Amino acid sequence: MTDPKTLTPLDLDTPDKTFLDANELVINMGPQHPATHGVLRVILRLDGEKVLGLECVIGYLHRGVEKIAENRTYTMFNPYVDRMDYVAAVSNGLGYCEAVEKLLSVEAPPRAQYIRVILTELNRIASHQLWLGTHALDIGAITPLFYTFRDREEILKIFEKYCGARLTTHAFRIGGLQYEAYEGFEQDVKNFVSFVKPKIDEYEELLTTNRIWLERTRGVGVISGKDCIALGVTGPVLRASGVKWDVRKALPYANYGNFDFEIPTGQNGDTYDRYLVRMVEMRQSLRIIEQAVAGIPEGPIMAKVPKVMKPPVGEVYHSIEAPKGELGYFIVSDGSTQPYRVRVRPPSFVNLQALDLMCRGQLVADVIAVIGTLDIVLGEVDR
Amino acid sequence: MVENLQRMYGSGVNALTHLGQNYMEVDRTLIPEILQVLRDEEQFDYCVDVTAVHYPKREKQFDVLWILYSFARNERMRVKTQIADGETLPSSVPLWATCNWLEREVYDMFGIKFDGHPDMKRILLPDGWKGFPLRKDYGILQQDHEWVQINLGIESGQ
Amino acid sequence: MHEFVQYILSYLDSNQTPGAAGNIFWAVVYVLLVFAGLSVAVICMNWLERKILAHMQVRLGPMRVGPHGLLQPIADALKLLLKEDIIPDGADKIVFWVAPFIVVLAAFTVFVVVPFGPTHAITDMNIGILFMLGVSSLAVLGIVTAGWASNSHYPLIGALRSSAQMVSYEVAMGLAVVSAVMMTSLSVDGGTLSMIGIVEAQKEQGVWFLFKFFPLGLIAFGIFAIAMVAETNRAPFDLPEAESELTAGFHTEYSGFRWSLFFLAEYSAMIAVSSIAVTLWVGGWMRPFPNLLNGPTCDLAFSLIPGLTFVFLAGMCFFNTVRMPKHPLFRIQTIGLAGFGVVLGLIGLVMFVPAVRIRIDDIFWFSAKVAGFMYLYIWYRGTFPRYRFDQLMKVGWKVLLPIGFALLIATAVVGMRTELWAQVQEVLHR
Amino acid sequence: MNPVTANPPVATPFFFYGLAAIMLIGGILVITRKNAVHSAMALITTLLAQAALYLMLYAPFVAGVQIILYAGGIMVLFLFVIMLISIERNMKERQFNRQWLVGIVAAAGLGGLLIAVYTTTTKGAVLFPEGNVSYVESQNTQAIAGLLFDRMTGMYMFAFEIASLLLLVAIIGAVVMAKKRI
Repeated sequence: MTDPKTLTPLDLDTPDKTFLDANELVINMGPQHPATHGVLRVILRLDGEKVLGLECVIGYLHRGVEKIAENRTYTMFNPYVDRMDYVAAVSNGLGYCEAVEKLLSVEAPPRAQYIRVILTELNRIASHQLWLGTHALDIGAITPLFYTFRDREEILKIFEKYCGARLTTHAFRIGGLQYEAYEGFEQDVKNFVSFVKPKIDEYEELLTTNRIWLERTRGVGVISGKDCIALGVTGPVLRASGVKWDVRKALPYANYGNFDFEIPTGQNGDTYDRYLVRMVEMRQSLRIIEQAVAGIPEGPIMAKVPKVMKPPVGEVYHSIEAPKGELGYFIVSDGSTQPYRVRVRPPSFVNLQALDLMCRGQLVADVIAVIGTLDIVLGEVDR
Repeated sequence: MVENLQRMYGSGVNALTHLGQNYMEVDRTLIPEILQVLRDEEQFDYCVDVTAVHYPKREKQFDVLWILYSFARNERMRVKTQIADGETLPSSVPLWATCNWLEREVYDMFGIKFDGHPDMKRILLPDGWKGFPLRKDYGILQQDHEWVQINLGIESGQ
Repeated sequence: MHEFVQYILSYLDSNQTPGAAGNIFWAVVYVLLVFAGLSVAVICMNWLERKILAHMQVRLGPMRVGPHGLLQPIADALKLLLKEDIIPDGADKIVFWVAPFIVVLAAFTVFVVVPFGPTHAITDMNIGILFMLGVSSLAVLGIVTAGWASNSHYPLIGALRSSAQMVSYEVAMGLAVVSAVMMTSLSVDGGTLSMIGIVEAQKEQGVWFLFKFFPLGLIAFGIFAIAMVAETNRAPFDLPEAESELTAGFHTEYSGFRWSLFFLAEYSAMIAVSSIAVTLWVGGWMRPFPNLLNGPTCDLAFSLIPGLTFVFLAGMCFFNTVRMPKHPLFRIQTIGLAGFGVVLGLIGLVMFVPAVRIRIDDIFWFSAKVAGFMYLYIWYRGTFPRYRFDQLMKVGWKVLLPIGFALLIATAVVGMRTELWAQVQEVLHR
Repeated sequence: MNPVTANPPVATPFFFYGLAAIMLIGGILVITRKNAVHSAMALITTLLAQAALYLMLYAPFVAGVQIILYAGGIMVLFLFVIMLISIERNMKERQFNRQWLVGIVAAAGLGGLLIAVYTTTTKGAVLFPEGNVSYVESQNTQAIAGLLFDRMTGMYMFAFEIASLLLLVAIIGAVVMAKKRI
């Protein structure tokens, strides 16, 4: 395994020589490319079809979220975080709300915590479903995409019934929730759990033992646990490399300490293991949802928070386990109504850094598979 | 751990806790050694984030922070230092490979250079952009009009 | 004039293909018929593929243009014809212009020898199967030149992949074909490369070559079935046009009419290789069990199947007409679907007429078998992920090729077993 | 064996001269085009016309092999290689080398020699005398097989096998030379 520190940046500016002289070819993939999941641009240096190295060019979707935060109040900034990782908007909101709550030294009431957990875990499933569909599509299997989107629809329906939005939900408020769970919310969630369990089996039936799927994913984009830690890679990618670490277990937040679930890990750190880890994670999320729905307490849903929020001077770093990895918020307060500085630690951005290491020596087709398996959302990479 | 560090480095290290989160304020000159010790001896093997905060009214305008995590101790630690505008910091890429992009982003947003970084250039903004957006003196509507006009062929991006 | 009519009518009594009979008029008629039928088949395939794939993927597919999207292919064709035809600035104009025609020509020319029935082929060549393999291998020239002429990296890589892939799989394909051709040499007439001859050999030996020397025929068929998917660049071997990697492979820079030529060529090539498979292993135009169930009742029963199929399809149309939403907006669609059902029903009724029945029987069975293969193509596409290039090569060279060689030898040994045994006995006695 | 006349006449002078013209034009284009891909395309045209000529001689098997091997196989590899080298450099090079005069003289001499041999051996004034095809179309393939394999007439079997062995050696040699590390 290559030591990530010894990777030197590529000289991509010199004009490529002809094939017969050097066998090298610089190819530009993206920003408009069907398999880069948005506006990621990857410059590949190839030897035939073998990747010698690559460089990511990002920032096409940069909207200056951190700058915006400094010019909005704490409450006003809340909807903006949904626009970062837009396929897991609920997780973003949870992280932000909890970070500000920590700054304010308040805690959301238990009922709110439970509903938050249910929605966040539903969102994790939705995010993984979207990942599975697009990842399989990248590798050439077109059918799983439609299956996963069909089932993700049910989650989005629950979101829509709960807060009126499907994608950028703005579901949580600082201090708890604005909306009480609607009539039949628990039943809907229970129905969903029993609905989606056989569906996950269905995805696995299509892919897990499929010969071509195995050949395309086994031993592809291998990254060791050590490299993962050095590169700051978190989430399912880290776990697939054999490091049993999950923010939900390591530094529990939002009531996760009360639930019984397991952290799946892989051994080889290849694309197939990452696939398996995410599949198990979906099932574990269902387990958490089942427990949460069964134990959902009565009570208030909003803690006592001042209308005009002026957190005391200080700074706080709070992170949660988003579907992609560790999503952290570092917030500095100067005692005014607006945050002095909000730093988002985006899992996609940091994970994307591993692409170069994971792709060296692989083939062009594997680059696609590895981009897919990293599960990046460009909205979060570029912010 | 903190006593240990303080014994070694004296008054340059100041350990504090806020809202249950540990952080230490470190003198600029001690940064490379402290980070090295934290990684090698105190097992902070995972660099979560590198970022900066701008305080234009201070003499040393920038706070630069390293958020570290130790898998072995299950503990987070923030290391914080103050530097003036134009001052550089040693790059921590040799310590944590993840700092590569994170330091580039700090440079991109604040204009803080890191010595010894393998590829110190802008990451999110285009290469020719002027100004560092997350500095407090950079207005929210401000942009590099010249760049926009040359590269996008439009009068203004707004 | 009278002579000309006589010339035309004289063919009707013969039991040969127009090519063999040397009748140019009927040959031209057959050429036009085959190519028109092929175009219609490609259009139908377009609709069927979208519909079947859609239903496999829990969606409806085209529903807007015509009832159940029946007119969608026509709308597509119109769109493609009216689209702007872009030739990139840096492209090699002449080669860029010629490339799609090479592909289409190669894909269409092979149908000259495809036997839809004992007399329903344009001509019967002595080297029929060789001709088919040879001409279909010319298609790769068009693909390579298209990729090169586009003067762009993605098409170039697509073309390189394509040529390497097609050249490699042709080898395995050829070996499988040879083993089937060997089986024909056990007939009384001796071996033959002629497409009609191969089907007739199966008839004479009383077995589809699929089941001959079980499982040798089955293995040969398996090799061919894999190689033919690779030859036509279809999923899971669709690397030359892998959209997630190379956007659209060798035809990335093509648009409008020229792109539609590639599309046409791809589908007719699929039909062509399916025809080879049907001819070589599945008994060509013959109905199931022509030797076992051959009483007059059975003949009658089997010859009614084409008509019944169409009547069944018409029934499905009427069933769906009844199920159509009773809303004024759907009136035209309902009428259209009913009309389509009536047309299908009429075709079915015409097929019951004895004179038609006898002539259409073989064409029906051939088409039905080919349609089965086309369904497999769609099924593969819905099920499998895409192979990686090195894995594809590994399958071609390290799996199919050795099996093909072993198969060839095994078939030869089994086919010659009596002679071999006699030789052995002779040696032992000596 | 059926007499050849049973076959409908395909080998008309019209077709022959047409195909010959295509071949000649193709051949000239091959050597005059500066773009190697254009040359290759012209060469393919020539080869296909040649295959058609074989068909006219009632030798379908040879025609099929011509298409499958030369047009479909070898030319694809040619194109494959041409695409990988830079075309721009070739465009700048001088197309004809210095010995064109010698070349023309040699070609004219060789052509004259051929015609002379042809006219003298056929003992007539005609350049293209009528001839008979030894095998009918339907038996041509079998006849070739017979020449190669038959116990009585199979005189070319050894040569055939040697040729295939030679090709194998050539392939292995090419692989060894081209590949740095196997």
